[in-house]
Amino acid sequence: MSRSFLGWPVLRQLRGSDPLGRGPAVRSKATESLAPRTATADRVARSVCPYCAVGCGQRVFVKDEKVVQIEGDQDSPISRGRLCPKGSASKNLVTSDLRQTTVRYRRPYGTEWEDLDLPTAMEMIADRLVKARNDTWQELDEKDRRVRRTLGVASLGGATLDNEENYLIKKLFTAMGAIQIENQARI
Amino acid sequence: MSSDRTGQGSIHDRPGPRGRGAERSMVPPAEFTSYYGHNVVKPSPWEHDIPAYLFAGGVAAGSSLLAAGASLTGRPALRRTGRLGALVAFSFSMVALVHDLGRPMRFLHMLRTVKLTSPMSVGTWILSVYGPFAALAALAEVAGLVPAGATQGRLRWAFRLLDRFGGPAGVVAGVTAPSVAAYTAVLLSDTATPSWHSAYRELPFVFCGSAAAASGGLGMIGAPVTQAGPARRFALGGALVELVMERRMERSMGLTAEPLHDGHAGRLMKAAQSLTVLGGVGTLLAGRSRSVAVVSGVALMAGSACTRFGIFEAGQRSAKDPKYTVVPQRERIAREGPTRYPDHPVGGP
Amino acid sequence: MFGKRNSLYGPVDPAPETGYVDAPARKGFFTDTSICIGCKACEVACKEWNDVPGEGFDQLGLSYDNTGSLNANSWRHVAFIEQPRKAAEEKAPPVELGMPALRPDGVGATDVGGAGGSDGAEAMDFRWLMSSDVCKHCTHAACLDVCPTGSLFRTEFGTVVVQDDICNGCGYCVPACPFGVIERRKGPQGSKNVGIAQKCTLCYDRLTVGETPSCAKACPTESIQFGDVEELRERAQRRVEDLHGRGVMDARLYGNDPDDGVGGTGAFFLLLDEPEVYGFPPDPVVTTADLPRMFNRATTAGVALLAGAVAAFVGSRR
Amino acid sequence: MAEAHPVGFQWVMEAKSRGAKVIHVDPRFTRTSAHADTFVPLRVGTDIAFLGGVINYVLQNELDFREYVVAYTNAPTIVSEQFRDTDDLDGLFSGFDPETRTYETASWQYDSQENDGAQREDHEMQRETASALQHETHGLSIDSEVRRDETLQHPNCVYQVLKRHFARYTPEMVALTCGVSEEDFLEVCKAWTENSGRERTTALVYSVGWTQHSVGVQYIRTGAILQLLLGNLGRPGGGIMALRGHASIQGSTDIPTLFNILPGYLPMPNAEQHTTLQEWVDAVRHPGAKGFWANAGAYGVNLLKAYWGDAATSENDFCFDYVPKITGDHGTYRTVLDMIDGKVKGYFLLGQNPAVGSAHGRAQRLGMANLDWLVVRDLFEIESATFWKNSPEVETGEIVPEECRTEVFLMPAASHVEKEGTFTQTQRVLQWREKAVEPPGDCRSELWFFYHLGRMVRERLAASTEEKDRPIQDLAWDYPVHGEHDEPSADAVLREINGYEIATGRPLSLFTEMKDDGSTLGGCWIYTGVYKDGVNQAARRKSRHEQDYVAAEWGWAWPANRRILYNRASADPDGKPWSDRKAYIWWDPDAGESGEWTGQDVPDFERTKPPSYRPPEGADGVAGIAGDDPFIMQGDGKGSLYVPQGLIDGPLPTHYEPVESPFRNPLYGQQANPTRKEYERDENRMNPSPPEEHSEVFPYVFTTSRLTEHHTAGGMSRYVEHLAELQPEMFVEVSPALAAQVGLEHNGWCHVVTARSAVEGRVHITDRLRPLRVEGRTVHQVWLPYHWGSGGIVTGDSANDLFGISLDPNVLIQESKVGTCDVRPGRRPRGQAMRDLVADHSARAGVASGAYPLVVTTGPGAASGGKSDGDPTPDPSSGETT
Repeated sequence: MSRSFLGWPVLRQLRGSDPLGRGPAVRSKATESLAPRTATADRVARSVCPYCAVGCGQRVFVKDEKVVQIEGDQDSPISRGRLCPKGSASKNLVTSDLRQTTVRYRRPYGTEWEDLDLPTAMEMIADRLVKARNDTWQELDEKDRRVRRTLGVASLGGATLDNEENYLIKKLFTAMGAIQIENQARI
Repeated sequence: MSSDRTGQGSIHDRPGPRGRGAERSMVPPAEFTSYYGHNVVKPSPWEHDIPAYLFAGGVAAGSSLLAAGASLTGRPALRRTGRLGALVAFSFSMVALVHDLGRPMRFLHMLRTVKLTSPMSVGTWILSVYGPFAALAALAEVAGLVPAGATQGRLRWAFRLLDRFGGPAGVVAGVTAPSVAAYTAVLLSDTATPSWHSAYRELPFVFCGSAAAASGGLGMIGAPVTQAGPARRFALGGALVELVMERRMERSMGLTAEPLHDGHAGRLMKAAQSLTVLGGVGTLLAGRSRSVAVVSGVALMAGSACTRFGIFEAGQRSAKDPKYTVVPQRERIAREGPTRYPDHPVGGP
Repeated sequence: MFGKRNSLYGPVDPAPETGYVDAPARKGFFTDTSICIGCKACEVACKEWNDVPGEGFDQLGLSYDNTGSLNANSWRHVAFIEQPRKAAEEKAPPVELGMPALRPDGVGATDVGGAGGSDGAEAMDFRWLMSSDVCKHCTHAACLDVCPTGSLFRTEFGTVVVQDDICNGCGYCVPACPFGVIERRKGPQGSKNVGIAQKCTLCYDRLTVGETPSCAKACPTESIQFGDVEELRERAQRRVEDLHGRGVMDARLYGNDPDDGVGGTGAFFLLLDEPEVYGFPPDPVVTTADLPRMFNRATTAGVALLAGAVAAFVGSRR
Repeated sequence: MAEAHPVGFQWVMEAKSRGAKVIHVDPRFTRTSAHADTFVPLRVGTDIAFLGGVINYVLQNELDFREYVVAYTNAPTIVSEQFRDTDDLDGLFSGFDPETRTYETASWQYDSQENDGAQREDHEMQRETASALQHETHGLSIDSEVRRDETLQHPNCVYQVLKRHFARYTPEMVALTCGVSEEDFLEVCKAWTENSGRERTTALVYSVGWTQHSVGVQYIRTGAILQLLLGNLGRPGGGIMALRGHASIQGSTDIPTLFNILPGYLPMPNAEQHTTLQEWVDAVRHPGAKGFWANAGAYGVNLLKAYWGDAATSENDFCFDYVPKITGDHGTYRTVLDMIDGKVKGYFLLGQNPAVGSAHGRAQRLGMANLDWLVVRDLFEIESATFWKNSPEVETGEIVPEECRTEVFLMPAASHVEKEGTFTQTQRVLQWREKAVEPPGDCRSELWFFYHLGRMVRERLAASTEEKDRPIQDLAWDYPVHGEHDEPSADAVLREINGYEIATGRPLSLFTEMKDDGSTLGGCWIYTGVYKDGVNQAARRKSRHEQDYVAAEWGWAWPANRRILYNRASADPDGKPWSDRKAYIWWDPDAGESGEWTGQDVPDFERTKPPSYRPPEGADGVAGIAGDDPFIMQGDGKGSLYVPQGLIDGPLPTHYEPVESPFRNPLYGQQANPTRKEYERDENRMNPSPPEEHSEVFPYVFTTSRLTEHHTAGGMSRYVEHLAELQPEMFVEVSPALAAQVGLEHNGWCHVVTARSAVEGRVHITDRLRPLRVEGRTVHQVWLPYHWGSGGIVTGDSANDLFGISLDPNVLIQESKVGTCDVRPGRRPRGQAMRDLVADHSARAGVASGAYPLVVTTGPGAASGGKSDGDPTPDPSSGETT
């Protein structure tokens, strides 16, 4: 009831076309200023659903550097703007409180996670990768064939990643001689 | 085409043996379909606040009537009982109503509009009129209790004002009181809750009778037998109306009367009946004994409370069981075909 | 005002009836359950857009329905009905399924089946019905009419919407709804609008800029169709005729008739079985249609009470 | 399809509304079945019998699209007289060696080519290296000139071979094997054939329900044979399409993170045959064969140039020597078993959750518990990151946190809206995603992680003088970075993938522009063109309302933005559309200088090669492709009804029972795929199947699949409340009859037991699962979703724990769509009692003491070679280490 007395819906009921107070007379201030997040967004990124391989178009609405809505892209000839429950849950996926946003570290024989800063974690991983490769390097196999590789490092994943990422993964691992590089395509 | 399959009775409301007993012989065989036995309509989210309010509102309304009458006929004790009783009951009502809100802090939003289509809005405005007058009358009553010396201080003008307006205010409260008692029936009936809606013809009478019985009972408790004659007659008449109309109501409700007999609600309704009969009989004898009057008054009040709680509970139960929504509608379709304007269906939603 | 009986009953165009001048065409949903694939995209898209919290992480055992009902935290609800048809009923193994559609001799007899030749390995006629339910946005909306605060209101699109900033949670709309749609939010803790009545808004905010409601936009098969109610009603009529032409004689419309007990619904349905199979009331009538009579009865009762009081005193003058 | 790809299913519903009849063949009644006009339930693992029956129906009734078949397939080609079919050999083809359980394939070849070509490879090695993944795309190594009988009457022509081979697959046999009624089966046959041919086409869509079998590749082959016979390939509305399950699983196969291939399906060189660049290139291009693989040299050189840049020169074979060599099976399952054996030190998991998503979850978790270190990159704290504290093995005491040495790094990943890049969807369309927001906290893209990891590794090895570090020192790893976190440019990587002229930097427009002299580079030849004209074609988003139904200006499809592969086949041999209704690509004699191929798509043919073109004598490669050879990647330009090379388990599909089956193979003495890949280890016990005894210990058949509401191993759905609430608990679907037999209560609990593990779930009794009559017996099928694990908002047992590891020999994919099991009421036991339960079942089934069921069940191998074939993979760790 913070508005001026003249805005009191009872008076609006008496004055206007809505004496029963079921429509125009009872609209609130918030209702009058209603605007959808899609209209108030700062920008829209055109994206693709991250779940299955149908490749449905998504539009990602951003306001104040936060994702405020993800919905189907009407223009897509693949999906015609539609999304399944998973695609529809994309905003929930990317904005979930359960997302891991810091590095977690479990030391050998540890029983709990520990915190670790990202640069340190990267250094540690690089050290371990180089060491594992050195320790397990094979120049020749048991039949004296030249193989120049390591069987000490393996990798699994890629089907949820970008082509560019898969490209770098395979490129780096191949250069390092790691061959047990696999993904969901064989699972 | 939609009506012809009900009779085939190929499918049941819910799994399991529950609900297919011989006790249903009084109603048509309830062969009907539902979605996993889920309710179709939702029960109100109201808790005991609301039946308590229904009871207290009735007590307040009846008490204001008795107070007004007592005031006009010079029965000070009865007037005092009525006015104070009305204020206490009304105050309790308001607390219950506010407490029951999902957002109690927004209670005043009730005064945002006048919704003639909303019994609750209409009721709010009725209470808004009734309440201040009832309160004024009660304050005047309290002021009258204050020792004369104390009424001469800086608030002297207030006491004088109360003295002047207490009487008229009590009369206004009395005149508006019947709507306080009656609107609550519409409040319940104007829902899709089967056992409430189908009771709409008789429920106002039941509630008004109940209000009279309870407030009369309060008068018998609070006023000496010499002044309580109108209270006894009021109570007796109320009890009679309540009992008779309740019986009639059940007959007109069809299947949806069933929850009034079963379970918790059924026990409450039985208790209400017994207490009201007991209180009524007692009332006949209460002119001679204050203690009989008090016992009878308590019985009548308890009976009224049980009626309110019983009807409330029966409605809640009827909403939770799809049978009471689906079967009456199916019966109506079988009888009259699906509802089509301008024909207006008889019976529930 | 009650003299205009159309305000409470019968066919009207709700937005102009409510006092909107130059209202746009009434908007609504036509949900064609015959093409619903039960994916629940509508449920999720609705929750994402309207910021409806997740709740109820329990297996309900109701086919693939773990939502259970329309409620404060589910403004769309996809029903799943597993239905062995009559031809197969006698042969179907009599095991308790907790399903909505059981045989007449439904219960007990779990010892049959599995043994000997009658092992259920026979052909049968079976269907799995799916249907996305939503607020009906009734022409005569009881929830709106009984709302004491004006929180529930009719929009210019003819839809019925709760104003979160107004609702005080009186809860009256909940029992008023003949479809059991609207509900007061109880939780989960910390979510917004707890204590306030909640239901589908037909994405009122999106409508204001000409966008499609979230559920209809997501629906992969166009089972949920959004548009002008007039046009949708014609489309629905054509669709049901088309299905009849294809021999789907079970197809029928629900809520499309402006002469029905709620004046027709803004969101209506094509069903493949009786309404109550899906959890709908078979013949809903808006409760406020009886309101004038209720007030009349109450007035009579009130007058009687007053008269009774007078009589009680009058009779005492002795 | 409605279950796992609902938005794709809109097109089925669209077709249905236009009058299409939808038939759904599936073991279980799903949301797809709910909208099918006809639902045909069949026994899990019998699809080849079913499809073979359809093929037999086509051939017996001569319902094939004869003109198409004669002109475009190898039906007329005459097969060697030495070939013996499964009919003659009780389920084996000629050339079977029971010792190695592989074939010597000279007898499978086309007539007069029995001993030709370099590709008579060692099948044992091919099986180890999943070489079919290369061969399917690399085509046949055959001479251009083959003997053909276009009347299809020659007794040894492919058509007649096919006819004889499938003659056994009668409707009666289909009914007996699959549990499908003859009427239902014939309805499918009629619908399929009536909707194929000149005027109509039928599409075949499959998913992992077909691939995840010990005969998975042959499932697809059977479908392909049928589609070829009916003229449904290369034509609009036709095709055989994999509906893939992850956003870029197609991309991760094209630009693979797979052990046996390099980008563009170039094989990872193996130490035996690919010791030089030339050997490697020749192995791909098959000198003398027709088709576009003839340019493999350019594709390979461009990749090597993209990898090693200036260091790669023609003098040093473009650093071919830097590429590590494979020597056998290095697939994910082999690797996991090696982890259990302590041979693997470090493991990266990149958006993948094998603790739940891979077959034999227990082996996965035991493997991870025996590493030095594990890096998990994911959005959430998935089970594969927490196996050390809350896995089922912690419960049973097999993993004790205080004794588990694995060091775990859980690295938060950026989501799809927090980075830019391309996904390749299921129809080969690349779509570029714009970045919407910065990733939160420590979340980073894989691009960031690997670029910087590579940078740091290179820093560490920069001063090394060791030869083995040269490939890292010489690596072309200089990508521009931007932003606060030095994010590498995905755009720059895509340009490298596309390829460019090194001197000018001009992006290549088509792979034909790739040179084998080192003047161009390109990371993935089939993706060349995605940056055509210097424009990111994958980022194109011209509205569907502004273009035709092919929508060629939305994204970019490899190769060359071609939306239907082999679309030359949409026109008849003379280049005219088969029908107006199905016109797609045709020869326009008036276009260009002397005619061009034109139509609604990019022609999958040389644009100016007329239909009348006939290759000159001795021509090979692209020049060898005749004007009426639509299958331009195949060595003979024809669609292969019969495959003389490339498949380990036979030139034709044959019904084999699943590895675990309660039934004896009704068609042949050979029970299951004799060439399948097995790992005979104690932790990988397989349930016995006939003719072994005790199969009744696991009397029911189970299968698994997805629910609409969840995504694979649940890492992207169980942690999302709006999805988790929709299917909150693990459940097991059973028929009312099975429920009565076992004593299960709806929504109560049951557990499912195999020789590997036991999992529990809520009982879901439903008529959607129907017992079938097979071989005169009733078979009860059980269905489980596989989305749950110990993490997330909703938790439950993981169905994949039930499976053992048994692989298709061609591509090494696991059989995880069918197994046998026991079903028991109530919750499963906990702790050690759970292992005891499994041990007890194993003991009763006779597989507890290292006994492994027979593999070869017919012929001379049945006695000797079958039992305890051993794990033939050479032990990699025993190799010489420097």
